[in-house]
Amino acid sequence: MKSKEVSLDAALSHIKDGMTIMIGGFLGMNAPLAAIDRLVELGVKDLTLITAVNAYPGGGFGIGKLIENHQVKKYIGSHIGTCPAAVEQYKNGELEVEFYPQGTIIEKIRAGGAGLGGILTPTGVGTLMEEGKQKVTIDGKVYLVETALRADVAIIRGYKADKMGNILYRGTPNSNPVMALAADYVIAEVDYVVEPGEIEPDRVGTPGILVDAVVKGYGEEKTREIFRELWIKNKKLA
Amino acid sequence: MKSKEVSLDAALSHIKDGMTIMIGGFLGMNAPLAAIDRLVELGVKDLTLITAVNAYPGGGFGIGKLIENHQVKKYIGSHIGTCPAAVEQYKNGELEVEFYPQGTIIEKIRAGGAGLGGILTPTGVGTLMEEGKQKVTIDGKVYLVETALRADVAIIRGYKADKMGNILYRGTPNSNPVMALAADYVIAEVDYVVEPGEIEPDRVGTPGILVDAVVKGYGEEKTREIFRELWIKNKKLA
Amino acid sequence: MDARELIARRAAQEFKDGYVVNLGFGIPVLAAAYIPEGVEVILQAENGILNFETVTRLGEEDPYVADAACQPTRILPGGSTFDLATSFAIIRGGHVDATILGALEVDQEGNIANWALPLAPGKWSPGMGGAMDLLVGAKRVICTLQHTDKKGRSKILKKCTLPLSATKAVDLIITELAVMEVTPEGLVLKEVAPGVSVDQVKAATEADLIVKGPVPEMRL
Amino acid sequence: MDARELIARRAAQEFKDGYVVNLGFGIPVLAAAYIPEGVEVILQAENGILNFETVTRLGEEDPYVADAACQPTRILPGGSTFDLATSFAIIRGGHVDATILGALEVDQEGNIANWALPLAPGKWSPGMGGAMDLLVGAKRVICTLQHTDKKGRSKILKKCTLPLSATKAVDLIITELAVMEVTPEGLVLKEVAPGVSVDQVKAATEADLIVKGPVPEMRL
Repeated sequence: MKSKEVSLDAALSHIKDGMTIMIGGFLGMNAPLAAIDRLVELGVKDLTLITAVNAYPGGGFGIGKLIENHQVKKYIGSHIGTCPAAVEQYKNGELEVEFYPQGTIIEKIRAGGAGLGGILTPTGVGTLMEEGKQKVTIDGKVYLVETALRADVAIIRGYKADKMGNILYRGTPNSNPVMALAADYVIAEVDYVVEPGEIEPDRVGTPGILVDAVVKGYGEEKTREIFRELWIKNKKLA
Repeated sequence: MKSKEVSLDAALSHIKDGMTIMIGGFLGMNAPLAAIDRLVELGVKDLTLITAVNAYPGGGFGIGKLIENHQVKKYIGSHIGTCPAAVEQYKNGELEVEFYPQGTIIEKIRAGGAGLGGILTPTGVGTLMEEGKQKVTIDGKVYLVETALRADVAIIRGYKADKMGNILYRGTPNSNPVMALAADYVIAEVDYVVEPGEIEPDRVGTPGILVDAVVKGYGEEKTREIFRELWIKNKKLA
Repeated sequence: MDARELIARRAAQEFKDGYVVNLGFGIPVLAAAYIPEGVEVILQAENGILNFETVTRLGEEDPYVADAACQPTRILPGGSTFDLATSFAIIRGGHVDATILGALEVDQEGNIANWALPLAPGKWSPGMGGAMDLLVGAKRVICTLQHTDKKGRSKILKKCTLPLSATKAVDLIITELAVMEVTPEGLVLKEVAPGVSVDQVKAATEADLIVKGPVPEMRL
Repeated sequence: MDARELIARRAAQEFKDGYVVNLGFGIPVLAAAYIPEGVEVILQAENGILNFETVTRLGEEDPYVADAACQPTRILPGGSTFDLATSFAIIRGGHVDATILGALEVDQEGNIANWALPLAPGKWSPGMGGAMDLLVGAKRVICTLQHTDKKGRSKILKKCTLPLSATKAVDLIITELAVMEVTPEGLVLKEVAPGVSVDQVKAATEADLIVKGPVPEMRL
């Protein structure tokens, strides 16, 4: 079988101006940092960006860079407050924002990947979230219809991948496994690429059939440095 | 923290006549065989039984024993054909059967455990599955509303558990991780009980907070013998 | 070659290299034995396993791993296991390239009935298992069945009579007599079995068959 | 003791042994420092982690593990990590015993506004994050906030004015002045802070407060 390992640029060439992309990670943790940094250099623009939450508090890290570089036209997620550039651009009309509760956004993405039309959630009933949405009543209880969400490209972050695209996650995998199902083209950034069979079948968090491209990210040592620096700068570690 | 390990009988004492129970496993594979066998001895009756599929082909194994012993009043799942007793009891009116496509039943259980009212699926549109169900149209496409399903008790099967109830699965975990979320009382049958910390956090398939009781099953050696015997008898191994 | 082998051999030609396929019980599983040389496919089974093979030799089995028929199964390098919700997310979500399924009846609109045999009034058996999700979710649905029932009645119909598993779901029908494709215009006869004439296929078929020019023979 | 510490200390008394709790940023996280002796709780964070603690010493961090604020985090024995869908299945599905959350406003019906500050017409910030699911899903919702805003206006209202996060969701409100319980009859004053009179609480509160007999002082 052909190896799915490709260069970062070859993988990112699938992302064109105006596309909808999902990026895994949670405030930068287990986010595909190398791919994001390269996307900033490549300058692809007018993106619709779907993430669970936004940048690391204060911005300047992970997906915050894409927004700061004005590459995002529309943001879909649960929060923008950690990214001052997102708040500013939303306020001045440059950035469109679509808010969903975090449990809703991840279910919308899951539905998109699982071939469901959507899900029925009690979250948001009686709030702004009702606007423009269908409702369904079951046994007297009202639920919002939250529809499926998909992307042209998803960039996820794993720890190891084999050449067939099987992903092993380490730590808090957050939105990555769910996004891997919900895009037409899936790029997995990992620290290690290994041969098929080197990841135990029980340890595969995302089956290789869902992944189109495997790319090497910054690697484990650099990742350790990046977070150490981030946390020291933000007075979380001393 | 108090250990969740209890005797099989102490755990099963939570199952009373007339209750709705979910049992993990797929045609007996990774099913809680010791708990099922003991339930047959205990004779608890008028159960509503929810499983993904039914007994190992031909019956006489796993949940087939509960049906053969006339302990099940109603069966909810995707298939009965592998269990001759189920087909016979359904035909003669003793057993009520509610069919759902397998992808639907597992989503109904997942919704029940995840606090969703249900999901919207394209599966079953234009078929008998539409009967008595609401429909929702999204972007011109019709979906069935499939509502959440929960149970009084779920019996799942893991490989290892720690005393806090964290479960590590081995092989094909099938419906077990989903059912662990969807019942008021969750019993986990495992081969090994270990101390908290002995299961790597990344390997936990069901977090301990979802599990109420950990019980030792037949153990690894006996499990190996049971399946060897089953497969030899059915001419799958020689 | 008996009818089942013929159908399985022809069905196997539909596999393309790299395909993720889910095979129903019976003839579809047989097809795996006839995968053309140079074509590698990845098997998916709905109980939650990818890239596996059945084992039959004592000692090769793992009492924690099985396929969707609960047969002893070996996971191949690059294989994986996952829970049932993930398995059907993969199936329903369009991540399976092709499924080969049996049927009780299939019709010229691509409707298919494959789970509900009448048991008593309003009661059906054996149940749909994972078939209805596969029919909705797999990118390509190939239906393998014998052309007629034991009484010689066509199972390839104008309109299915049994409860449907899915509507307009079938792409290709393979029987021991013919290969037929469901198209927007109707059911097109694509191939006939060796030694079988177009007229013989027509005679055995209740559905309206569209014949465009000469119909080639299956190459087996 | 400043207002924040007082609120956090009182909130910590709501923890019961074995509780699974999710703590919002700010005062709720502070409460973890004051968990009573003999009470063990399991922390859940919405990014997908159970049973953890924050670390602050260089070298103790793991660059693949963080809490919901992306702080360096250590998983404790018996802890686990899981994806976001599972995390919110746990939250929405009623598997979290209690959540402590901040609020911008809360009212006597238990309605709460905690994510939407006006940014521009029809635009709100910063976003709800996981709060709306916690409000719907946690078995017990405890709201901690300062009783009044910087201009001295009550945040404990008859009716919230900002966009709601959830309706009828709050069980208990803890401020630096009082503990109030949302009941079917209305908002009941349960405790007053040390040295604070019932009248002082009433004067600082826009909501209708139900007072039943003598109101005890918080024990901190």
